[in-house]
Amino acid sequence: MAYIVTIGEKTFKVDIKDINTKSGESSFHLTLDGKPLEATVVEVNNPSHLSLIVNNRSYEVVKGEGVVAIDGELYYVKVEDEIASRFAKTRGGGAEEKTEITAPMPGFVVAVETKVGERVVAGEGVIILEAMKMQNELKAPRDGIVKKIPIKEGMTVNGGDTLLTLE
Amino acid sequence: MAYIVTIGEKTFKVDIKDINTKSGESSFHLTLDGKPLEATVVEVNNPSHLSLIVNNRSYEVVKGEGVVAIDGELYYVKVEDEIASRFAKTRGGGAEEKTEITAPMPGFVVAVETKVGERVVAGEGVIILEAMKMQNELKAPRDGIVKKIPIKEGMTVNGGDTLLTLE
Amino acid sequence: MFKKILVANRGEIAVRVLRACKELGIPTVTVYSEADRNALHVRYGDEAYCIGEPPSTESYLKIEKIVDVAKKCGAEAVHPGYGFLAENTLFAKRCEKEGITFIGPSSRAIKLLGDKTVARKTMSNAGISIVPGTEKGLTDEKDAMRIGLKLGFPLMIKAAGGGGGKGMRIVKKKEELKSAIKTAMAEAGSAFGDPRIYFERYLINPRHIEFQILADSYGNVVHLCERECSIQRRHQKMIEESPSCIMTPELRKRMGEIACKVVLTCNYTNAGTVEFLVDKDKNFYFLEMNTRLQVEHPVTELVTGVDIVKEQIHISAGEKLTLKQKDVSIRGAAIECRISAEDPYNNFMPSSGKIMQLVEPSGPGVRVESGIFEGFEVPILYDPLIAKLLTWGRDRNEAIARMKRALSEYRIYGIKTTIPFHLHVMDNDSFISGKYDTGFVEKLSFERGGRTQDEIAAIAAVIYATKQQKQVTIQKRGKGYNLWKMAGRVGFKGQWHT
Amino acid sequence: MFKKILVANRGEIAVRVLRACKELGIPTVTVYSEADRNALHVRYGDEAYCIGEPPSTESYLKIEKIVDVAKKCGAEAVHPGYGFLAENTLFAKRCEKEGITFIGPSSRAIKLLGDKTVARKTMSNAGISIVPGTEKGLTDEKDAMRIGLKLGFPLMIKAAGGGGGKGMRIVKKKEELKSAIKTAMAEAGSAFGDPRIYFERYLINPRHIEFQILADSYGNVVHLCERECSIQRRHQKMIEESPSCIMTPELRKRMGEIACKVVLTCNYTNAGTVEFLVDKDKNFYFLEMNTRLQVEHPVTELVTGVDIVKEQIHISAGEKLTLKQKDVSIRGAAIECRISAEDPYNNFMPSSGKIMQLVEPSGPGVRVESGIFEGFEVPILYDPLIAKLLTWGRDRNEAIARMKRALSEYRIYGIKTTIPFHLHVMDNDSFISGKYDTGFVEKLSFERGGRTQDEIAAIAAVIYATKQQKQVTIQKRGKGYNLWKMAGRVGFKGQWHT
Repeated sequence: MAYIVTIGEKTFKVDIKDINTKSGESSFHLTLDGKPLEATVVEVNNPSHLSLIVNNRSYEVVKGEGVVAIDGELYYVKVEDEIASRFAKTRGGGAEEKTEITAPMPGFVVAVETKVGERVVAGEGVIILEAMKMQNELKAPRDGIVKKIPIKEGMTVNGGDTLLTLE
Repeated sequence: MAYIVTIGEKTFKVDIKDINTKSGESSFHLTLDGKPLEATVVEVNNPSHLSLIVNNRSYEVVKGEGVVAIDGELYYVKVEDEIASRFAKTRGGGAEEKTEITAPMPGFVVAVETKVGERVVAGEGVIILEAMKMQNELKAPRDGIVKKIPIKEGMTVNGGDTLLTLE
Repeated sequence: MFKKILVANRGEIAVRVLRACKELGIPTVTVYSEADRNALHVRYGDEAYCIGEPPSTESYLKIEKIVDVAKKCGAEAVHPGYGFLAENTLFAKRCEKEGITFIGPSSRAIKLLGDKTVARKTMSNAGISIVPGTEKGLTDEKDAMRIGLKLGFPLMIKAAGGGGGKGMRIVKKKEELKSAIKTAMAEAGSAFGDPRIYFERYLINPRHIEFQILADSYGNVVHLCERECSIQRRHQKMIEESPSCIMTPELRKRMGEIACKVVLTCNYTNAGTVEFLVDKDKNFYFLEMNTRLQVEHPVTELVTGVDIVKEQIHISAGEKLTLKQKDVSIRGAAIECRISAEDPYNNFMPSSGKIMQLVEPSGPGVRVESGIFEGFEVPILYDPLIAKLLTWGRDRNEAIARMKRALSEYRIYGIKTTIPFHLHVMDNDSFISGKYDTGFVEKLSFERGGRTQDEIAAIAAVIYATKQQKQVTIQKRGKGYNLWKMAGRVGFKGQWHT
Repeated sequence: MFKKILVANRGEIAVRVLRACKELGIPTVTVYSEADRNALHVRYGDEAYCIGEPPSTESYLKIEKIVDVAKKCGAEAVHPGYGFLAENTLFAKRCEKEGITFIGPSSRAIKLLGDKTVARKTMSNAGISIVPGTEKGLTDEKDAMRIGLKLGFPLMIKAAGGGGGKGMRIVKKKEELKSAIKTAMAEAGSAFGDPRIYFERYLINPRHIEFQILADSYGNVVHLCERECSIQRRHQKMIEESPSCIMTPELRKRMGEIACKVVLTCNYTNAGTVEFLVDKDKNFYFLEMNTRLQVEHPVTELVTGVDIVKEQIHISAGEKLTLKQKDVSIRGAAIECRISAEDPYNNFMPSSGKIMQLVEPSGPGVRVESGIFEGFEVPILYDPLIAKLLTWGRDRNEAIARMKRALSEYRIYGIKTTIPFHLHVMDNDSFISGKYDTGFVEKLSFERGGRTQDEIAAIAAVIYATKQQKQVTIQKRGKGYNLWKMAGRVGFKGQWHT
């Protein structure tokens, strides 16, 4: 699972490869901008207060709303999964003009939750696409009537394929 | 609402007369064995940790399972509402011999959850009696077959009335 | 000894006084406003009485209500802490009248020393150096103009009726004088109901050094050496220490003797603080005397070993001081950092909110005086001082190292605090060398910075996201776990642009 | 100075050492067993390495793994704390071999002083009084019988190979001797792999007084005065204080000189403790020397102002002691109460579980050394010592008053602790008067009791019931909020009958 993290003007790509949980401790293989790292976390006394060890360096981490504290220092962070991030890019700037949903990445169509002729509202989940073992709900870009659904449940699609068109 | 509290070999009757909650603080008029007292409580940082002021004396109170701590000292407590307590008394000492359920106090039969001829097990809830706006589940005193139910849902009964007999 | 003491204050100082009472075995009574029902002091005392609505004018400043509670519950003495009614002549007088012991000086002494011009004149008459200037209050603008011009510039205008920076003006050249007099008088009038002002020569960046004194009712006076309080922002102390880096045994002896003389001149009893300004040539001038327990009293306790609050209580109970001047000495060095609910990155704006997480430092040489706890809503209504962190070391360097260590252990999430400011000062060369004066904070360039652990923050953020997603999946719920709004130290320069 | 220090311990002592490193600006490495992943020390250090499964034989006692971590991460020194590998000759030797500095004495000194009979002989040869008895280890039962009968009764049998009460027997009359020798040898053999025993005359209720010493590699030795450790239960110290109530300047000088002589006799370096037994006539006898940092070292730190852990690090880094004997003096009095996860009402049975709520005392004169936090599961595998509470006062009475105050502020819910025991001792007349000896705990009648606030407990219980009922009604759920199992101080005599 890949994420794009924005802190101030910096952007990091963090890819979590594997997760293993044993007696309260979760272990992660991850890459940070391609650099492999080993991390483990365990709760201290609530889910937002963790002990984080990255490559044997120990940190005390607390989570707030849009912010994490590392050893008492605050960092304002924005986390998007890479799919959402690519989706945002695919959409470009004129989201309100958009009439199509395209696949943000190659995947498997798990469900189509609307049909041609139905009215959908902006933000309504219409297609579920599975990629990298995660299910992603693709949302209607604006209010409208569904004009075309050129895919079906069970299909495999490529990144960029059009999945749904609005009138 | 009246409660019977047992601490060690002592028993207290505590009657809560009135409750008023204002900006997090709950105020109670209560009597302890007939002695009137004013109490207020407010949460410190979780529902089991309270600041309790009784007649202007301040106590720090924490609740555990069957125990309360007053200023760090533990007191093992048993709390029954008076209705349950009367029920226990009505039952007397020979609970295992008991074949009847009697009404612990006047009330309204909300539900009868068994019928004549059915097998019930000890502790199974069989009748719901509403009294003082609280619903109380009356339980089968022992395993057995229901012999008689001389009441019906919707009926009002007096304290001491027989509600159910086992064979 | 008193059978019961009422503590007429809140926050860390109320807890401090309650602890002293507990160590003396004296039952305690607290009072609280509706905003403080679950506050630490309310839970710490033996009895607690609500005295009114949240604004202090409706509660902690209500003389009538506090006296009523004291009489009702049989408290024989009242400790006012600092702030609120601590230097209120009317309150002290009222207590005297009701036969309740006010743990502090007599109302007469509070009055005498509360009027800054009277105090100056008294000291001057007794041969004590005061900062040059006028010795009587001025109400006439023309008089003031004439006298001010004669004294020359830079010049300090101060209110005669009270302190705290109100009615205070620095006048650098004569063109500014007239309007400064006018506005200072107006400000003093509205703040203290007393428009009188007086002039002092403006000393350029002196050091602020004060002497803690104790005086009993039998004419015995001792001083507990000095505190250096030059780290100030807008005349508000932020960091205090003892001993002062400029002190010599000889200077301490001279200043200490003058401090005791000030006390004897006023027939002052109980604990008090004589404040001096010290110039570059180590000339020192009487500034004023604070007729109460100071915020920074623990600094002196750490180096002298004397429990000042317990001494106050003993003195008020009519006991003789057992401490002699020859028994007083300084061991090691102590520093205090005032932890305030203020945003040091935003002009020290007050910050209120709920304490979501709190970890207080401890271990060797650390003392915490705190008025907060996890779950407490810091009210915006009262003083932003929420805690004091003190460290002691065998020498000043050790005290600084411990302060850095303790500050780095301190975690207060949910509100903004001055912890990052203090961490910054502890790394400042001028502070470390001890070569600083009251101009220190003004000259300090304090901006966001510090360690950059962006990569760790990015990893942590992703791990939270993963765990949250997992939990959402498991729980089949849409909301995830409860996240909370948080503020504290910020370690990254650029991130506020977002 | 070292570039990096590895702390080979856990709990409060690991945190204590980490704090010292932080104050010195030295990066730290911690090691932990799988049971301690979220422990305080793991979160406090800069680096952390898991070294194995929960049992200490699989982790904290694994020399190989710890040395591997030290080499891997580039730690130049290892601090062993107390317990675990602190007095392990093999570990010290291994560190020496690998070029890692063992922060403690040489392996040679550990070995010499670890063998109690060798230590006794060495001291005896140097003219130092030892408790009368045998100076060589006995392995032959018949020899032992002969010698034991000659010495007379009461008699103490001790293991030559190690301490901690293992292999220890008190023999009151000759009929008991034979079987006592047999079982002591067997116990010593299985505990230390060394069945040798030796005899000491059994002193009836002596006082246990020890001297803290510091010695550098240049032949400089100072002692930091005494600690009185007579409050023991089964040879385990529970409360320590300094100064001792029986100490006089003259006796301190004599004992201190002997302590320094012990150190010089063994060419001992670093911090250490020389233990003495003192009889009613103030005759004192060398008992043994502990070649490590003691649990109770902060008592000495509070009265002398010396940071013993930092001194250890300086000494190990090859620095000269800057402290001279004439600079050492005691100010005031300090007491330590060991807070253990044990049930004082049930024969001090160990208690493990999750810390549900924790409030630590603070304020004037209080020092907390803690290894726990809210949410921590106290493992049953390790030492039950979870924290140490210390107070300092201008005199012993103030230290006691503060200890009572601090103990009453301390809240540890979720496990049983020794806090009620300590509260009881602080109210005991023998303790208060200072007239106590090592028989104190045995003679103490400690039973449940204290304040009776049954009525308040009843009211509180009903209020919880009301609130819970209300919540159930509102939420339409059957379970109510989360209740937790709790244990702590019990203030009511009869309630355990239920």
